[in-house]
Amino acid sequence: MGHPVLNVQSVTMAFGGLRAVDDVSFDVKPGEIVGLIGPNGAGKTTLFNVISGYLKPTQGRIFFHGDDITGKPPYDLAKIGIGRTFQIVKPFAGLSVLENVMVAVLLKHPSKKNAEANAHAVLEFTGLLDKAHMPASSLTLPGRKRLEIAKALALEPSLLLLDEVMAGLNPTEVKETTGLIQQVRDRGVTVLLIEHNMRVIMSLSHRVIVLNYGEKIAEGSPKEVAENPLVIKAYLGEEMAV
Amino acid sequence: MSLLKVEDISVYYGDIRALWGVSFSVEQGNTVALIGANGAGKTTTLKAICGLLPLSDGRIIYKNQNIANMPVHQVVEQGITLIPEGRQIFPKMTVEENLLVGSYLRRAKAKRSKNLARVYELFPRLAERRKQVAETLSGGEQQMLAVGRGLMQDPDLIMLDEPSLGLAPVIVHEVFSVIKELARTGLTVLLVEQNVHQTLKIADYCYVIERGKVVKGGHSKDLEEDSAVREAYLGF
Amino acid sequence: MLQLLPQAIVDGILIGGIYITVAIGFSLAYGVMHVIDFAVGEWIMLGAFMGFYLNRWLGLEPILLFPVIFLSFFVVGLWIQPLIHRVLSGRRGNPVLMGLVFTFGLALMIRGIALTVFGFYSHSIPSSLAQGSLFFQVGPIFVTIPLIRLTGLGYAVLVTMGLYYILHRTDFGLAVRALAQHKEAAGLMGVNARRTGGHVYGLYTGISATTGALIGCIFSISAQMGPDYTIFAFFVVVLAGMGYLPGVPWAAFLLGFVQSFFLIYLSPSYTMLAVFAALYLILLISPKGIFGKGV
Amino acid sequence: AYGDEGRNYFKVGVITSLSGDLATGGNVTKRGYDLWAQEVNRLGGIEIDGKKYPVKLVYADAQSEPSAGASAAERLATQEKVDFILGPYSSGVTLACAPVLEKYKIPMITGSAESPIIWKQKFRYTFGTIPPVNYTGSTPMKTLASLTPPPKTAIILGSNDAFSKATAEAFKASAEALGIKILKYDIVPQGQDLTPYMAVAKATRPDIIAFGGHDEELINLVKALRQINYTPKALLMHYGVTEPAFVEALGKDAEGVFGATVWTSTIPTHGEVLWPDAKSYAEAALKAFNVPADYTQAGSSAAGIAFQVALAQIKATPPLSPEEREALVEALEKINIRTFYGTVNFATEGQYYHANVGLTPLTVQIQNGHTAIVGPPEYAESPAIYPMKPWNQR
Amino acid sequence: MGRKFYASISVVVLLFLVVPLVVHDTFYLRVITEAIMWIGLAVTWDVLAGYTGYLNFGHGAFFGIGAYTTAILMVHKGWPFFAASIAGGAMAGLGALIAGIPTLRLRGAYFAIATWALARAIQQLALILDITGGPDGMRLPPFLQPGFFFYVMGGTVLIIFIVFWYLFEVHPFGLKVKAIRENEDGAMAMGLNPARIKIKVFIISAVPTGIIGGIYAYWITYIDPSSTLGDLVTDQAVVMAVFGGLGTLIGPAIGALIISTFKTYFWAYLSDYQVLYLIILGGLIALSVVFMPDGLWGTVYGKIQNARLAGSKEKR
Ligand SMILES: Nc1ncnc2c1ncn2[C@@H]1O[C@H](COP(=O)(O)OP(=O)(O)OP(=O)(O)O)[C@@H](O)[C@H]1O
Ligand SMILES: Nc1ncnc2c1ncn2[C@@H]1O[C@H](COP(=O)(O)OP(=O)(O)OP(=O)(O)O)[C@@H](O)[C@H]1O
Ligand SMILES: [Mg+2]
Ligand SMILES: [Mg+2]
Repeated sequence: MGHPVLNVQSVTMAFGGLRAVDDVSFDVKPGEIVGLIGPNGAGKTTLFNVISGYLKPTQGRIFFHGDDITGKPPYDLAKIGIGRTFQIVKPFAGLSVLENVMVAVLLKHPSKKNAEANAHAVLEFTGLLDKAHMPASSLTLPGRKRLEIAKALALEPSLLLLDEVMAGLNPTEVKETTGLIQQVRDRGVTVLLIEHNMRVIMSLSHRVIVLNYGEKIAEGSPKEVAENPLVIKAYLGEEMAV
Repeated sequence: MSLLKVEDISVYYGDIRALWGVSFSVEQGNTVALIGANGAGKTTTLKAICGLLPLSDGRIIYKNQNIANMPVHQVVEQGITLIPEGRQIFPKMTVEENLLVGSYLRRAKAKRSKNLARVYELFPRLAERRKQVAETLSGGEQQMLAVGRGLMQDPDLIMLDEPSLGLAPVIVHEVFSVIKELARTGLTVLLVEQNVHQTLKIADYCYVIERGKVVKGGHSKDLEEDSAVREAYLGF
Repeated sequence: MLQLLPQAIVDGILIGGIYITVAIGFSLAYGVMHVIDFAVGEWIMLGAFMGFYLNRWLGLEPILLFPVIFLSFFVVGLWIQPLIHRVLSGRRGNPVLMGLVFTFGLALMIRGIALTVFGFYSHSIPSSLAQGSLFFQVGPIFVTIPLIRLTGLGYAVLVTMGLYYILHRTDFGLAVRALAQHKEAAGLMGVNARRTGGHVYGLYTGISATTGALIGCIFSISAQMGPDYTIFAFFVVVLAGMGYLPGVPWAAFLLGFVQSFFLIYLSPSYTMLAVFAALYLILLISPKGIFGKGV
Repeated sequence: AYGDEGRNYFKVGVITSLSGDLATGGNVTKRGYDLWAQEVNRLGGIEIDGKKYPVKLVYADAQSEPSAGASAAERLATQEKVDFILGPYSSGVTLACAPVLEKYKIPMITGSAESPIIWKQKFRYTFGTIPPVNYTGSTPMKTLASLTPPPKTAIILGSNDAFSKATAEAFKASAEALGIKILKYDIVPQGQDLTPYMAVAKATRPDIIAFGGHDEELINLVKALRQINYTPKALLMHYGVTEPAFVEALGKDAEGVFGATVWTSTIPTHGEVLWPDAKSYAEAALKAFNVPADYTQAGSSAAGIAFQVALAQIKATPPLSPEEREALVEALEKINIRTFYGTVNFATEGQYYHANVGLTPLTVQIQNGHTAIVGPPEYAESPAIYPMKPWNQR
Repeated sequence: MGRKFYASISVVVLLFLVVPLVVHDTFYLRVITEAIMWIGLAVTWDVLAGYTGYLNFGHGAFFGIGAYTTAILMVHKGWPFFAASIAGGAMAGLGALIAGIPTLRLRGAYFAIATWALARAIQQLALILDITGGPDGMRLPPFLQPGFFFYVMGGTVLIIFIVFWYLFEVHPFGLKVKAIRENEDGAMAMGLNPARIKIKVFIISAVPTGIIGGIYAYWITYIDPSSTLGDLVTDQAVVMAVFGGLGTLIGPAIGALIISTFKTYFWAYLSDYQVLYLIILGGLIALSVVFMPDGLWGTVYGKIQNARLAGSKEKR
């Protein structure tokens, strides 16, 4: 079709005087996994909030499969195929894990019976099936992160925005989740991923975008980015440089 | 002699059992790490030590005294400090006020200005931002603030729950060097981390928790070599 | 009509002065403990009756009784708070609602007991301050300032400044603010949530009770007066932003102005309607109070 | 025939608001009904054809709520099967009870509901010993107009409840009729702080300030005027000033306030049944409850007397059959007796249908801590103190 | 669960149909009707509070709007009762729509107090307007058939209950509503429009309340601002729902039944101890919140569940 899945054009998001995202532009092509990195407070989550409709950008436009989606509310974006997770997880605490996922499944499968079957499948895929009937509030933080992924996947999105879903996982668990994301991509889902774990970023992403103080300071293959002196200075630190 | 000895503690969340008789000990002056899969019970263990969660069973011996089920404000008065998961700073207070709350303890009040100077020396970034409202700090700065606030309590034992969570690599590095620095000044450190590689590098001793039980313990170097540990926690 | 303006403004401020003390303790308690206390009016009522009886027995000027009233109700607050603490720290349910319902029950009980003990009739606390006023006139412009209301305003200023001092200049205040912002972290800092909460609640009941005695000098009092003041306390605190103390005086004055302007310039029939409509509209424009700083 | 056969006493239902917003007044009516029952029973009961039948009161609380009032009426009518009913305190509750009693054809006399709207409904089984405010409200204005120098201007206010609003309307109508200029007339929300209003109104220097409201509102208004230091020539309120709480709460500041009432303990009445005059009633009441009696309590006791007399006239013995209750209504309509409370005589047509129009409305004034009748002239105990003494010269 | 549900519904319907045949006493019939009315009010309050977490402290306004609409249409326009009471429900629904769009943006205590202010404003309006009779209130043509009102009130509440049950416990709609209660932002990411769903629930809660108000007006024959638009209706509904247990349909119903019965009997037979009532009711409420934070039903149900769990564990 030629349209990128996501096209961000000169997006600026200002809070009062603070430009949390400052004139950022980039594309995400179908089937890509794109990493988004940058120091704490660089504006990554804010950018996600803009793309997924939680914030209305101060300036700039956003296109999804070629359609202008700037300023559309999150629930409409979810319907057309943008799924996201939250860095500060937002489970439906009083509902069971299964019910949490069912809420998402209902979007595409409005009948209750279908929804339940589908939700089971999603839980199995994400490895949460044994916790299906536990209340979401009893999950630990990483468990909740996994639930975030499950819910976002249950929407059957074409674009998945993942905000630090690996934070708090130990290396082995990180490996599992990395595999999971690869499988998701193999199902044809495009992924935009925020992560501080460079191992993950290096191994998963086709392309990496780096933000610093709201501005895009670098973009390129993982290797290029990791060698970029600006990125090393702002983000990786000398010790981490490859 | 051990500064802290955790003996066979059990904790329930309502009807769900989270700890099944956890035991380990921390020697004076050591840096001890707890590692384990998510949901293993590390946070629960730290909270139980602090008195944030009630024990259903077991003893916690600190400085030869059983502090099990002591209310939290008394536990910290004994010199135990927890830097909680997720930082938990006071969002509407300034950096300095956050630090001052740290010295609310009777044991720390007298040393308030001395400790404050020490924290600012350790974290010059905080000194720069002493009048800034805490919620506007970046994640890394908030983590420094949380550690600084803990130090203001003038602790003998400092427990850190995933201090590197969600931080940029450059900051993660900084956090670990701070922990090393703390240990060097003679503080006893109990560290919970998922960043197992770096943790094993700075810890003297390490315990592995699985499903609410300590399944292994040993010198960090030995564990790093242990093939089961490597597979389960280091991703090799 | 313009010559009435100074009077309207002065009246707005004076009415507001009363609302400040009606609401400020309540706002503090909400900010720290997150309890919407339905009994706020009942504390005011009890304080009013304590003032009434003490004045009758001792013949002292009511203002002089404030320390005794404050201390007595501080102790009462210390006493009640553990129950509220228990309700609010319940694991399940909706704590806001639970606190609200608990204090609602408490309010009914207090009112029932008060009706039994004090009876149904209205009373008034005599005060020499309620006998006079300052009067200024320049040409057609005139202003009357009742002394007792001026005293009320003065008391409000005193309480506001006192609370500010306590919260921002003392360690106790530091602990209170920490507790308000993050309960668990405050505990880790060595703040005893129960005891500190008790002191806060005591401050609140103490301030409310003394306000009751003041109100008894200005208006009539009865065992059934509580809910009227509960309403205004809610009002002010919501306008101010719940738990946001610096907003309380301004919200109180705003409320005072709406009343005095409607009474003086527009139709008095619509005063209450205007007050409620104002609250409603302001919440719509700024959902967290006029300063947007409520919690 | 009907109800517990062989009952040799009268079962009297009492509906009143013992709780809720109107509990204060509700308890006053209860005292009035109780005192009547005590007195009747002390004398052996109601005498019918030479035989005495005691009365037994059965209470039902309307909780100041119309729905509870209707339930109460239903219970008294169907479960308790009372012979007749002594009615509620407020007009709202009365309006909800009355239809139920119409259905069961049980006569009710209320001793205190004084809002005009009840009588406009023309309930056949509902009577009231106290005249509506629009009947009594004009007298004090007439009294004031007759004083020298005659007041020329007035500010009239009413609180926005049924009774107070009707009072203010009555004040307004009579002031207009008497040519007193009304500077301001407003109906204000209940409980409104009127100090700002008065601080401004004082600039127009009204001769009369007249206010319809309930007791705490009246006290508040006097305190407000005291605080802004404005003394009108006459301060007029309605029944509220006759309540002991008014004088007790205000002390010297209550002096000189005018009010209206239909009964005081000093009114020269002559009773044919039970108490011979107001004074003896007041003494009995004080002895029984240790609270001075007011017009509401007196009116409530008088309601009992009205029943008592009507029953004696139709010679009906308990339990009352439906026919007897019908006869009772007819007898009540014709009744015209003198009591300690004044003459009881229910209107049978017009806007006062079944309200007592036998009384003479009185103008009263607080003088030396007591309620003194100052008008109309034939009842006056002492001259009106006029204009009112300034607050700070007391 | 399906069969059990239909069975229990049938039992309730049967019971309901025979009540007037057994209870001849019109007072009891009235008491039962009133209890049913409170069940309706507590349950309609709870669908918003329990299922969306929004504490509506102006619930009584919907009741009052329904009552006044019914009264005005019947008295001034000569409408028949059924049409008028349904119009009352519609007006309440309209009120919910207008009030809900802005207020449902508010959270927690702010919403509670904003709705309460709104209800007060409506009460003030009724006190000032001419068409409502101001403080004098309105009288409706008396139709004093306790049996009729029992069936109308009972039927209405039963329908409400069944519809609510279906909507909130069976249909996926209930799950969506709960998701919004738990986390609005999270729900948006799941494709749910919180504003729209909350408005729907608000209207669903308001319409039946308005109809109940209309029935009340015709039944009691007299309404005025303090009895139908005061805080009492809301206060009682809240207390009943909380006492019974929030977030369920059965809890509030049980709470309403117990408190309403207690109240009636207390008043009917112990009215000499009137002030005691406040003390007892207040104490009951306060203690129940302290010792049964999940409400009566929540606590009992929780105990049963625990016992069952323990039982099944032992078997294993
Ligand atoms: N709603 C808001 N109002 C004001 N400032 C905000 C708001 N949201 C974010 N910010 C500020 O914008 C900046 C960017 O924040 P953002 O959360 O996007 O960072 P991030 O790159 O996701 O950082 P991290 O890696 O720590 O999650 C920060 O300085 C933050 O304080
Ligand atoms: N509030 C809670 N209610 C119920 N169960 C809980 C609660 N918090 C934790 N648990 C359970 O207790 C167990 C231990 O949790 P804990 O938070 O101690 O794990 P952890 O080792 O710190 O894991 P992580 O690496 O995810 O932080 C988990 O199975 C979790 O599901
Ligand atoms: Mg982020
Ligand atoms: Mg943890």
